[in-house]
Parts: sequence; structure tokens; C-alpha cells
Amino acid sequence: MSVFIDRNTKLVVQGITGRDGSFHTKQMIEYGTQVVAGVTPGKGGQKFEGTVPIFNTVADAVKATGANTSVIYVPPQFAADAMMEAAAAGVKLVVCITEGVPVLDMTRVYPYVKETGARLVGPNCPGLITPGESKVGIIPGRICTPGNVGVVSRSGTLTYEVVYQLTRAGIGQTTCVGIGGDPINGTNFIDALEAFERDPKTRAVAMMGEIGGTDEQEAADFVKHHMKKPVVGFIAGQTAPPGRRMGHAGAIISGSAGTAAEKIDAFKSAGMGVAQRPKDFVQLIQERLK
Amino acid sequence: MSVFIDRNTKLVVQGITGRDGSFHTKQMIEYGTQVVAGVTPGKGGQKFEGTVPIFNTVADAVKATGANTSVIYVPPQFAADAMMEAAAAGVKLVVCITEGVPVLDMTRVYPYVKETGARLVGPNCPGLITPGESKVGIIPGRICTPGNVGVVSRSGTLTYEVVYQLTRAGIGQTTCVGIGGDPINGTNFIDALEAFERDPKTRAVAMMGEIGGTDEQEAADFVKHHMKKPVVGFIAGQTAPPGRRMGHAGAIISGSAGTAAEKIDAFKSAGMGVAQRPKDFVQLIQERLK
Amino acid sequence: MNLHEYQAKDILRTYGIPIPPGEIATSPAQVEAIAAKIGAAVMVKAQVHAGGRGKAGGVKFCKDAATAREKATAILGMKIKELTVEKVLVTKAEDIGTEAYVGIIVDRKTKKAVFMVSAAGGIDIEEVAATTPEKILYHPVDPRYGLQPFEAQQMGFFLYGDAKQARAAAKIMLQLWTAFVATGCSLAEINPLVVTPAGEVIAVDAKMVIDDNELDRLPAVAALRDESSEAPSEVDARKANLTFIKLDGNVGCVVNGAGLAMATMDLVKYYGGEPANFLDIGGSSNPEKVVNALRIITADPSVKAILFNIFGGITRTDDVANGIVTATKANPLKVPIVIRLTGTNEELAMKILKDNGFSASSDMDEAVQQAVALAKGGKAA
Amino acid sequence: MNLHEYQAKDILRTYGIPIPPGEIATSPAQVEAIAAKIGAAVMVKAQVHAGGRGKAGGVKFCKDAATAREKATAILGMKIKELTVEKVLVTKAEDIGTEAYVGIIVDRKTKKAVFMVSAAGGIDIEEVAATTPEKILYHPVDPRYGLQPFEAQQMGFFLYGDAKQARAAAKIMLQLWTAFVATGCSLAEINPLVVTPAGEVIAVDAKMVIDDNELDRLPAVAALRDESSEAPSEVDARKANLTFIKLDGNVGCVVNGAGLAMATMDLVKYYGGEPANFLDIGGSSNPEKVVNALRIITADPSVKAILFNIFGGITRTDDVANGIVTATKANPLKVPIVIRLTGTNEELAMKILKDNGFSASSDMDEAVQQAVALAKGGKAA
Repeated sequence: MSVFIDRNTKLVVQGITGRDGSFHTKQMIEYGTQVVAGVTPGKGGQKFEGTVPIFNTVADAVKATGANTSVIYVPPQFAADAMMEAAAAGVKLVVCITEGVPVLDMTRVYPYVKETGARLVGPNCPGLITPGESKVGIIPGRICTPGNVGVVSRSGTLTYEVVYQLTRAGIGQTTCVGIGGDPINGTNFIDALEAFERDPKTRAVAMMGEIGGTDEQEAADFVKHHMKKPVVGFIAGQTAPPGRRMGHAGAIISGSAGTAAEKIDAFKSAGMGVAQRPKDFVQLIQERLK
Repeated sequence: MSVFIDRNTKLVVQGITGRDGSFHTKQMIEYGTQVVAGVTPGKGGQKFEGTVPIFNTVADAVKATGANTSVIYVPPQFAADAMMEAAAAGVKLVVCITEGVPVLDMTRVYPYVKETGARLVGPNCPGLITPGESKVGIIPGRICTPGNVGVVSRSGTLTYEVVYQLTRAGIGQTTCVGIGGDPINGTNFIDALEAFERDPKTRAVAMMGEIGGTDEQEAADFVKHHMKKPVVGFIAGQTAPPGRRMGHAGAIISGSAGTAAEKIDAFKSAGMGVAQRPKDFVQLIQERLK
Repeated sequence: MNLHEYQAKDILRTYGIPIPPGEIATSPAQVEAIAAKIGAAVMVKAQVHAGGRGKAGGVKFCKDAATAREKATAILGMKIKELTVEKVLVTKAEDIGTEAYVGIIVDRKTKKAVFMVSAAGGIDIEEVAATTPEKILYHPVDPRYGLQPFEAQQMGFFLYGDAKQARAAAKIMLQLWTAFVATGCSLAEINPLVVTPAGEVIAVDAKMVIDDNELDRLPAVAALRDESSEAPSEVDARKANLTFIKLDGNVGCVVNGAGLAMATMDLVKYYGGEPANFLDIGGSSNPEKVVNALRIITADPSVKAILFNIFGGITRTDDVANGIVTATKANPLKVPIVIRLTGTNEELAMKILKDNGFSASSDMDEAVQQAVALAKGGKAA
Repeated sequence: MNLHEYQAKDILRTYGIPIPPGEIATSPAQVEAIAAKIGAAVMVKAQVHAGGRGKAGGVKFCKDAATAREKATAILGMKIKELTVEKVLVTKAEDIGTEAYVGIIVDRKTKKAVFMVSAAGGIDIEEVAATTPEKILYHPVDPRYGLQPFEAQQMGFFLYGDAKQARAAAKIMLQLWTAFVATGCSLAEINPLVVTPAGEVIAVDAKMVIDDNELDRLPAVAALRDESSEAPSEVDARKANLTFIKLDGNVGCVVNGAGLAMATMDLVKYYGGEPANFLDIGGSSNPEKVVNALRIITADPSVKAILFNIFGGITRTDDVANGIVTATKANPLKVPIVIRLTGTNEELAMKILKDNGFSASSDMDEAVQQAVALAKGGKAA
């Protein structure tokens, strides 16, 4: 078992002929993902690498191939439209890799996608991987191995680091979910934790947070009240200078400055394990899987 | 029993100090409606006629008085905002009397109000009256009498005409609902028919339609498939020149030109009684109440 | 309110829609000068609020300026569906590859503005809808988000297989949407949307209908009204805030409320008469409206009897009574009048009328029958 | 991107918000001329991207033009939080009745833009939030509908009992909302919003922060960037599409991804070192970025060792390896370098590095410990 994606995931790639899109589509196909369609307006009728049919619109792609998931590799100024297009076309999972999407775009995209009933992961995220079954996004396949630990993270490369260390220690993963680091994103920690709690195969969860916002505190609260499975957390940015994007005003609304210390305290009071270094996950998870 | 309004209706009047608002508020109070508050921005703290407290905002009025229904008598350029304000403040029924609201405003107001869970009646409507209990809007109270016929109409004064004739013939009404004649309105025939079908006191329904659109045809379809109670219908505009507001393009979308003949045919094939003149309602209803 | 083709094009041009250059003219000399300035073949197009201008001979291709002058001489002053052509649009004649249709209208059923697009353009969309409905794509726009680029692109690809043309059409649709909302339209259409032999996508004809309720807040749009293209009595009525439509009968009707006004006309017909007009004095009345209504109706020589049918709600019947008294004092009536009123302030109204020598009934059927009889030259009952 | 007060005011003025007249000056003589033109008491206000300008002596009331020149002489060139004052805003000094706060920020939790308004203005809103949170009204704006007039009016009445002032404030909030969206803000605030003794509602100070992700599509806004008010190394990094923040340590870090970059800094500290910077080369890499990153880091004399920590995903490690080779060939390094890389195209990257005489590890902890030791002057393990 797994969360969000599995061997039945039928993927359409938006921006399949771009630099990043084409590179990672090859990687996904190589990994075994069912890439059933690509979308590049104006290239409808062509084939990617001679095998994957390309369509002008996501609606056409879904109609012709039954794609149920979309992954987006388009430039930031087109990403909001691409997310809405995918959701409107009826896919159930939209994964947006693109970095640099304006936050006001996301204030509109979020309710739009939600109203269609689709799940959005990202933007500015590495996507998901269910080792041995399907990879949607850019998480390197070879660092993962099937197992029973769920991984969820706001960071891209930090996720790889942790997954890499888990895999090297022989700890496999059910699904790794990169939710992305943007202020407004489609799937948050709680959504992923809820899914891992329900997934029969997942026995423990590794969760990587960052400074800023209060998502980690709310996730800790969720762990405390709604989860039976053990969760180990990490916060990046203990030594980082205060974030410069939002200033303090954001913290007033959230009622918190979003510091690493606050978040670690929240983890502790939720009874979670706390990793000080990425490599600490290995031991903390091992203890909880015994 | 009744539909939408009754003796428990607690009303806030938006635009209570305007020419129409003040005149009709007096009439509503006289009729026995519980007018608990008025709203005129800038006159908060004053009292209307020495008795009804005035507030600056609907939110203030609802908070202070528990108003559950609002009626709107503000100029057309402010009506969309007034409807949204009422719905946002938590009233469950919003009745907009104002005529001349731009239709593009209504395309936004309609989903907004719906999302709050409130019912909108109007705009450009005479409102509702449950004889002997409550009157919200401008339907003259003295032409109504309590009874067991539900009345629903797209027209204002035509409603009065029919109700007047029913009352003179000794046929009382449960509730009279003026849904308004605008292209986009909050409550349609089916909504009212559904409510009358559920209302234990209502035994028959009089329904007044007009040329244009396909609401009457859909209502006839609803009567045919979902109503046990008898319905008598009338269509105004058999001799009217084709409507000049929308041209033919609207009819393409609706798949119909919205002529009187089409609508009367729909009534007939739904097994409804068809009144040729307003006064015909009397006999047709009497036959069905036997 | 209908806009002329040239007005719609002027607006759409400001939103970036590619439209061939053109200018308006009221004389053959002007037409010739404009055509000479364009320096290519031109179209001379009658600017009247009527469909079927082409069939009526109001749209002509002219290979040069001299021909344009000649054709314009025939078009200016001609009548199309009873409307005199006062102005022509002189516009560059474009070579036409394909013709498509793009329109937006407000739809009652979905309660949204809806795009209609079809690759079968250049003819009336009603005809396409009737004969080949599968050639029309309907796309309702969510008013909360507005038209999204991907939606426009989907429609663009519905029209054109060529990606460049699909993208150009999508851009035009986004521009048309912005214009539609900003201009308070109930209908906006481009027909035909043309692909030239060179592959350019351009709007060759355009139509916009403005929601009358928008005009108060859009003074620049309201200023586009061309009163010369409307019947004078309807202009007069509109200025008095009355809804008036001239008909062919002889019973002049003054009613409050569109539904009751239509029902009254229907009843006139039912009892063997013919209504001379539709006239709705609307809600929130004042005596002035009634004065204006009487003035407009009595100006029509075919009116043989006047019927008031007023059911007071927001309209106060005493306002109406006062209006009748004021108007008839200033201009004594030359035809009989039948007054039916009931509802708000009815007692007061009846007293005012009685004090001024009018009788009034409260029964609609009676009043209509009486008015029909009087119009036929019979005596009042 | 932060805008200066004068830039924010220029923008808000175009949206109709009432703001006292003012002009920007870079010399005392200019200040005097502007003050003389205003012809009344003025405020001279330092334009730097730092809070607490008033406390630092960067904002002065001047009763006349001569005083303005004198105060400006002191302010121009002074340092506020390490930033040199290069410009001052000279603006009409307004009599102040009451001071309120009106701000909009994008809120992560509600995923909406949220208005914050408070009658306790003129001081930092953080202070109000900390001491009297009940004095702040929060109002999230539904992005699908935008700010509605009734919502603005509710906020207006929260600020002011007087209806005229409440309406004026509501109008300003609607204008601020339009400016916020059109300018791609993540924060916009008016503090204080002032009611003058005459009862006028005006914006006396304003702040806008632009979402950096908006700048590509808003070139007019992007052009407002004032590079003179930023650290040169950060300007340099931004131009190279790198996220760079200078810190106080001696281990120069080059990492891909903000999360891993922060975790790397944390690990440097964990192993007893001090990071010299935060530097994220971002996703979709190319060798050029690495060249620029090395240039910026080696320009800092306090850097004693360089640590690369690259985990390839969308970043290809061969791009990074090529960048290191190119950069060091052009400018040989003067400090030791520790390279850790793994992930996408790792084998190729390792080969490139090896072929060019670099060693690289794939273990993060090892690499960090090694870099810390080298920075302290110890030998590489």
C-alpha cells in the first residue's frame, strides 16, 4: 500500500517537451511510472520519445488516455493556469513542480482546485514517489526503496538527504511526499499524516519541516490527537537568519514567529521523536519500528 | 404552515430610511411582521419611527437582534453589495426588492449567496407574504387572506392581481412568493414548488410565468415528476412583441425561444391547469380544492 | 442598448483585438476620402440596429475610392427594416480564408456568461444552432474566477487545428471577455472571426449589446447611445424612465409592472381589442411618470381609448391619480380614458380621481372590456 | 522586494488614496527647494529599508524650508541599521487628529490575503498585536470575489464611529486592495492612517513589499528596485538567480534547495563551525550558476573553507561539477574546498571532478565536519 500514487497512477505530463519536463519524464518512465500522455499546446498529435502521445490540452489528454494524475513542469508565469487546467480536466491529483509561482496566483488556484475535488501537491515541490511502483516528480528513484516508513517534507533536497540515509540503513518507504516550501500550497503536513495514518502498510512517519509559518505546530497537534503511528520530526533553519520574504506581519496573524525552537517544542509536547541532524532519523525510526 | 417566512421571521430592513424602505417598513410593521432592525450606514444608533433600532451594518444588526431574514430597498448600484452583505452576516433568507440590478452583478451574487447557505429571493421582486403571519417586501397585505393555496410568480403586480381575485373569491393563501422577473434570480419556480409540495398546509399552487427563458418549462417538468399537489399556471405575454433585452442568442443556449405557446404546451403536458385570464385562476383552483 | 458595429469595433480595438482599420462617414464625399486614405479595396457597411444588412444591400465591397463613393450614395439614406441609414462604416476589405463565430451572452439557465464558439461563422449563429448544433461549443465562465487562459486555449483549439491560429483566437477571446465585463454587456460577438490567407486572425464584424442596468455606472458607454437610430416615442419614454414599445392597435395601455402590462395586453386581445403599445411605468412611481406616459400615448394618433391598469404595491396609486389629474389639466384628453386601480393608498387615489371628475373601477376585466368597447367607438358601459 | 515609502506612496496615489504632497531629494539644497515649494511645515524622512527610522533620528519635523535644509544635512548620509541614507522624502507635515493602522498581507494559514486594521495606529503593529491584540480586526478576503464594498465599510466602522470617516476609510481600503493585487504585493500597509483635525482621512506613511515572483510579469514594478539600498553581494547573487544571505561565520556554503541549505548551516553549527552565508543555487541548475556562486563566496575575505552540498534532483550534479571546474580554472581557489554531491547524474559528476583533480564525498556529515576543520585551519580528514 501507499498514499496518493501507486502502480495504478496514470500520469499526464504538462510541459513534457520542455528542458525539465522531458528530462524528468524519461526518468519517470525509466522508474516504471505509467506516463500515458504529455501536453504541449501546438504539439498535439506528436509523440514524446516515439511512445507517449502529446496533446494540445489536458482535457484532450484525459479524454484519450484516462490519465488520473498530472505533473507540471511549466514556467512559473504559466503554472497557475496549468494547475487549474489539470483540475478542470478531471484528474484527481495535480502535482506542481514549478518554483516561483506568485503567491497571489496561489490564493486563486487553491480554492479552484479544491472545488473540483482534486488534490494539489505543491507548487515548488519535488513531487511524490512510491518506491517500486510510481514516481511523479523529480525525487531521484535510486535513493528510495520499498518499505513501511512514510516520508513528508516541505523541502526538496532535504527530503532526498533523509530518504537516502534511511535507504542506506535498510529502512524502506511506503511513499515520500514533498509538499513544497511555498507559503500557499495544496497539500499540507496534516493531509499527508492523515493519509499515512490510514495506510495499512505505513508503520512510522518521518517529517521534515522548516522555520516559518505554523504548519509544523498544527501537524504536531494532529499527531498528538489523531495518530497512533509514531512520527519523527526535524526542523531545518535553527541557525538561519529570520526569513525575509514575509516580514513579521505574517507571524501576527499566525500568532507565532515560526521559529525552529517553537516547532521543536511542539514536536516534543506531541510525543514525537526529534531528529537533530538528518542522519538521526535512522536511529529514531529504527527504535520506533521495533 | 407556510413556506420561507412565518411568524418567527425576524426581519432586518436594508435601506430602512430611504423613500421606499421607510414606506414599506411601516406597512410591514402594520401587517404584523417582526421588523427587528434596520440598516442605514451612518445612522447606526438611531431608531426608525422611534421603535426599530438602526445599525450601520447588517452584521451589527444580526448580532444585536438575531434577525434571520433581510429585505433590501437600496438603489440598484448598491443592491449586489447589499445582498452579499446580508448573506455574509448570516441571515438565512435575503429578499431583494430592488429593480435594475446589472445582470453581471447577479452572476457574482448568485454563487456568493449560495455558498453562505442563505436563500435569495429576487432581485426585482415584490417579496413574500404569509397571510396573517408575516410580510416581507411590498405585496399589499389587504389583498391576501390565510388559506391553503401557494402562489408563486415572476411578476409583481400580476401576482397582486391573481391573489386579489383569489381572495375576493374566498380562496386563501399559505404563502405568496414573488421570485422576480430578472434573468438571474436567487429562487426559481422549482424551489418554490418544492417548498409548497413539502408544506402540509398547502393544497394547491397558482403559478404565474412570463415569456422568455425556460424556467416555466422546467417547472412543468418538475410538477409532472415530483408533485402530488395540483398546480394551475398562467403565462403573461401571449401578445407581447419579442423581448428586446437578450435577442435570440439566449434562446440558443436554452434550446428554446421561450414563447408563451411553448410554455402553455409544457403546462398542459404536465397535467397542469392553464388559466387564460388572471380571473380563470379562481375556478381552476376551486375545482382542484374540492 | 445596442451598439453600432463601428462603436463595438472601437471598444474591442482598445482591448487589443485585431480589427481592420475603418472610419465612420455620413456623406459619399467622406466615404471617398476615407477609402482613398485606406488606399485599398474597402467595405462600405450601413450602421443600423438591424440584422440582415447584407441581404438588404447595406454592405458593399468596393474596389476603389470612386466605387466606394458610388455605393455609399446608394446606401446612405436607404431603409433597412424601417430604419434609415444615416452612417456607414468604411473599412479595409480583408481577404478571407475561413470564417468562425465567437460570442458571449448571459445565460439565464446556468446563471453565467457563456461563450459560444463555432468554426461555422459568417452566418447567423441561430442558423448554425438550428441546422448543425454540434458545430457550436458552449463554455460557461465561472464568474468568480473569470475566463482562464487554458479555457480560451481549449476554445481556440476547437476552432483551429493550427496552434498559432488557436493561440491568436484564445488571446482574442480573453480580450473579448475583458471588454464584455468592463463594458457591461449582455451580448458581445465577433462574426466572422476571420483567418486571412496570410494566417492572421482578425475580427471582421462585431456586435455588442449593453445591459441597460449598467448604463448608470458606465457614463462613457451610455454616451454611445445613438438616438437617431431609435423611434422618437421610445427615446422619449426612456428619458422618462418608462418602458415603452409601440404596437399596431388602438387601445393605449398604461400599466405598472411588466407582467401585468403583458397580461393586460393579452386581455385586451382576449376581449377583441388590439393594444396600441406596451407601457410599463415601473415600480417606485411618481406623478411625473404618469404625466410623461400620457403625453407619449396621446401623441399616437391611432390611440382611440386609454386604459390605465394600476395595481399598487411599491407604486402608490395616489401618485398615479395625481399624475392623471395634472396631465389632463395641462392637456385635456381627446380620447376616452378608463382607469382601473387598486392596492397601495387606493382610498386616497379614488378620492383624488373623484374630486377631479374621473371615475375608476377596481376590476381589471371590466376595465379592459370597457376600453376595448370605447376604442371601437362604442359607448362606455 | 521592499519599496521605499516614497515609491509606495507614488503607487497608492495613482489608485486614488489621499496622500500629502511630497518629493524625493538627495541633497540639502533640493530639500530646501521642495520645502519652499510646499510652503508649509514639512517632514524630512530618510528613505531606507529599515524599521525604526524615527527612533534613529531619520524622520524630522521642520517648521520651514531653512530648518528642512538643516535637518536634511544631518539625515542624508547617516546610517540606520547599517544602511546609508541616500534619499529623503520631503512631504507636507499634516496635523494629526487620530492615527490608525490598515494593512494587507498574504496569510499562509487562511491561504488568503488578510486585512489587518486597528484604531491603534502610528506604532508598530507587532507591538499592538503583542500588547492589545483585541484592538486588531483581521479580515480575510475571498480571492474569488475580491474585497467587497460592504466588507470595507465594516472595517471602516471598526476604525471610526463617524460615518464620513468610516466611508472615507472604506474607500481607501478598496483602493489599497486594488493596488495590492495589481502591484503583486505580499504586504501593503498604511501606518498611520490619519484623521486630520479637519476630519479628512489621509495616508501619512505607507509600505509595500512586492512578491519577488511577480516581478517577471510586472516590469514597471521591477524597475523600482533600488540597488543602492542593498548589500552589493546580495545584488550580485540576485542577478545570478541565487538566493544569498551574508552571515558572520567562515564556512562558505553552496547548497541546492533552501531546506537542505538551512540543514547544512545547522550541521556546520552542530559540528562546531560557523556558516559564512546562506546560498541556495535553486532547482533547474546550470553551470553558470555555480560559477557565480563561487565568485560571490570567494569575494568574502572571512571565508576560510568552501563547502558544496548538492543533492541532485532537478539539479543535475554534472552541471554543478562542470561549474566548479570552469570557475576554478578561471579563478584558482585560495581556500580549501569540500565537495559533497549525490543524486541525478552522480556518476558523471564524480568522473568530471576526478578528471579535474577534485575529490568528492557522498556523505553530508563527513563533508561538513571536514569543512569545519579546514575553516579552523586544521587539515582535511
